[in-house]
Amino acid sequence: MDIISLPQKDIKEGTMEKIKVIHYINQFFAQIGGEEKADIEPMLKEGIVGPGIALKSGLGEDYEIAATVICGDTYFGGNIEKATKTIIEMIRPYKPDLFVAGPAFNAGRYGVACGAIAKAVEKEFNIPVITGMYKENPGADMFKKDIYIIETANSAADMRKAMPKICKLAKKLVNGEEILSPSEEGYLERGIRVNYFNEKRGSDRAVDLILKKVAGEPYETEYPMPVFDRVPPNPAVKDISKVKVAVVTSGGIVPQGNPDRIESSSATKYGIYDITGLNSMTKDKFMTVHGGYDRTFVLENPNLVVPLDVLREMEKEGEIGELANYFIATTGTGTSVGNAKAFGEQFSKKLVADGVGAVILTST
Amino acid sequence: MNYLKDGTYTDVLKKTRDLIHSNYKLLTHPMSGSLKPNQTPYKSVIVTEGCGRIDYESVILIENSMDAAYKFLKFKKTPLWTEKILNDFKTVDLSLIENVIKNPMFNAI
Amino acid sequence: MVKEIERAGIPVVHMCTVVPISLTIGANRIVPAIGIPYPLGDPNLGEEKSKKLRRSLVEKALKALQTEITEQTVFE
Amino acid sequence: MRLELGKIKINNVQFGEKTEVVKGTLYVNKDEIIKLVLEDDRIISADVELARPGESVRIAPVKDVIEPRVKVSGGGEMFPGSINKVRQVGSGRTHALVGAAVVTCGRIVGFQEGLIDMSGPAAKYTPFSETNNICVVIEPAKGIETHDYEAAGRIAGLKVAAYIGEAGRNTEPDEVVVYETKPILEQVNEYPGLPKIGYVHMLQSQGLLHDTYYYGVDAKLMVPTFMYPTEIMDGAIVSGNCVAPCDKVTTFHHLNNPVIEDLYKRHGKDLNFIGVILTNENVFLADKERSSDMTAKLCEFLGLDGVLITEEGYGNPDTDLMMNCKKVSQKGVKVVLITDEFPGRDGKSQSLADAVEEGDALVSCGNGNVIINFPPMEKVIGTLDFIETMIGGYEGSLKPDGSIEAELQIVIASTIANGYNKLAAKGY
Repeated sequence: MDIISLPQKDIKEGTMEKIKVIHYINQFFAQIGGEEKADIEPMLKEGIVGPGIALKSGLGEDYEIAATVICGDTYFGGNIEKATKTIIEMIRPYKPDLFVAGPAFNAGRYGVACGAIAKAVEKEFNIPVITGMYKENPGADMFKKDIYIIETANSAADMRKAMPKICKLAKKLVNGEEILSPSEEGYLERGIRVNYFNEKRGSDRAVDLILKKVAGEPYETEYPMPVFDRVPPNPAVKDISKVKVAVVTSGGIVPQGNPDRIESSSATKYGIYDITGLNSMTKDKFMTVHGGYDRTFVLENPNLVVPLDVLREMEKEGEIGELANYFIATTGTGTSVGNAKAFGEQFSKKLVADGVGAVILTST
Repeated sequence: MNYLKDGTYTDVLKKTRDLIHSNYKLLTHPMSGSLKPNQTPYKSVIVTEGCGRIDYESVILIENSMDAAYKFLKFKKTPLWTEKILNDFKTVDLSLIENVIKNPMFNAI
Repeated sequence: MVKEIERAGIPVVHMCTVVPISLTIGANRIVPAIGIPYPLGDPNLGEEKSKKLRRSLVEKALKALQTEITEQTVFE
Repeated sequence: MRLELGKIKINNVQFGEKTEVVKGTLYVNKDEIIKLVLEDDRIISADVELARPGESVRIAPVKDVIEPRVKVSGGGEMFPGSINKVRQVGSGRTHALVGAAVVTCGRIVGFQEGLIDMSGPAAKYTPFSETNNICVVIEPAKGIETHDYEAAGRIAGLKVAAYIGEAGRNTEPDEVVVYETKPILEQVNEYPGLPKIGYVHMLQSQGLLHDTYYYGVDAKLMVPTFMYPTEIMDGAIVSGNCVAPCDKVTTFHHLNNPVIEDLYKRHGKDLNFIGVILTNENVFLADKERSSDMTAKLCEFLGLDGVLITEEGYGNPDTDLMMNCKKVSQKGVKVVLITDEFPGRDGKSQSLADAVEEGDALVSCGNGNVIINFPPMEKVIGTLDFIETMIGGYEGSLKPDGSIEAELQIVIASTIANGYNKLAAKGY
């Protein structure tokens, strides 16, 4: 199927001098459908669709929304590389000057898609890209370092407020104007440390800070340490002999040949690997790509990281209800496991959908 | 005494990490000295055998140090220094580690 | 990663060697593993004993999953 | 302990027959300075050059910077244990030639040190573009060992600063500031309603070119101790560190420690400044444990409500900084950290090599990895031969026209981690 719909007329015609914008939205905002339509493949429509109206009015007369790309969230999430490539080729003939994705608000997969496609477009065409989402959207943490993400509220009801902020920053990016701090422009902090001259010297500010801290008043650090947030523990499993158990590992265990090309440290992706019918992690089928330790022992016996041999026994003995027919693997040293928030969210959805009731996470 | 003749700064850290993973404990900081990992080609680290278990603090220190080293090397590789400068780096590395060995406490631990 | 699994509502046990890191990253149920080059087992003991050790660790992990806790807990 | 610091404002420096201060101009006798420096046979030649604010001058490579001071009364001499007898200082009266600075330059080793621009866009990053600088350019004797030469250079700078400081002995100061900290029980009772604040001053102490001296004691050999804040103003602490230019705490910065100054400014108004705890930054991990334990113990013992902690350097010292932060916090004492940042060229990586949850109040002294451009200067004091091997420099840093492209960390004291400057970094 040819999913690349080329423009029907010379795209230059009628759009002379205007700044060309491509807008990316999902199936929901394109009013195609909700979850049941989330698997639609990328398509391109000329001109404005859905929230593009607000985008158009915010950007003003000098801008023209040349086309809108629509893609289902599930399709994008499951086919990131393919979907990205397709969309890049779809918009290439338009020679866009600006790419706007979303905003995605609190929709997780939509947020990830907006971030991923915006980042890819920036890399491919070297043009300004922008999106918007709620700060707890997993796409925010994943992409805020790479692109500008305007912070929105957690529902689409915020569209009226969010779009003008997106337009304002987008115009500054197009015009090459100086981008001010996150609080001034409304984007999520990208974690880029930029120098400036404060009115007071550092020691003076430190005295202010200690006096506030000692007095029990609110105070703000100038450099936040890596976040150490907490999630309360879930209730215990009532009876593990009736529950489906899955294994997740950060120990980098993958099938021989590493089909998903998982990186050897601080991986940016994960793999889901089938173990149907296997009674043990044999060294001819599995290996580790982890670069963070001496791998000799684990290469010899991958059960040392994914304890399939004993879990299968326990499944047969009825000690556990059932073992999931796959395990999930990524690579991380101890500390960076904490950063793998975004894909943790993704695969947790799958675990829930597959009825997994308990997880054993192994790390080296 | 383990001398990585053709090794790099990160090779020393990796070797140190592997030792720590087999129950060695760090005695000196892996990033001793203010020289950044992409400046000096010389690095000495002292570890000791046998607390019979993994030393957590050593693991965390070495991981942080490796992260930091890769960060610097990503942006700029260690230059190929002249013999004279290499000697200076050697002198400083030796001085850092000598001060530890000379410490009367060192042999007691 | 461990927090995201927990957040999704699935009880999770973290089997890891460096407990302080596990505490730092916010795991709630923690079972200490044997060593970094061989977390679940000890090849130096020979295959049979190593596997036995692995089984006892996994049993400990399952027990942790079936234990009610209110804060981060290390199951030694 | 009570110190009157007489500030003699210097707004110009000239060569003269006699080393003296006349109406805000400091005259220095070049020959006498050279003679003084050459007393040490480890130094084979020396020269003196002057650099004033606004001039088209670049100074490199810089070893140390020292403010000329003289002890007028109260016992002891400047820099006790380094160039004068070990004797308690910090009381009585001291005169400082504010606006003047002795800058020692010349190569020590092949990679260290940094530069000072007296004008142009890079001048704003270093406090020494605003001082009238007496630059002492030294050359080592052949075959001399690095340790010896470092010591010779350090001593030479201190001697010259003390010699020039003498010119202020009988000069009427423009301003006299009185600093006083009393013995602990009296001090606590003096302002019972105010929070008791202390300062944990971490001294660089890792080894050659990474050393600091307290009354002549190598800081890596000491255990944490208490210091009256005024002691430092008489040169009780001397820098022997010349490895990372940007966060180097020069002897000038010890004499003019900004944390001590700013705590005194609010002393008796918003807070009760109890004193300074000196500790070190050793490479030996057992030393780190011991020093941080003792630092926390002293904070507790002194009954402090809060402390400011400063460090010198990156990497290894970050571990000491975090250990101090954690252990002092665990004693129930509130902590604020002051440090600079190295988040990589793109500014996106972790700024520090270590982190603890307790480090929730930190003041930033700027990002040392930022690349800046230095236009050519008409005059160079010292040499630009080592620019590309200096920290912050790299292959191709020095352009044929004498301009330089390098990381900010090449500039002396540009991101000094004690809060002396206004430079800071924030998240974008």
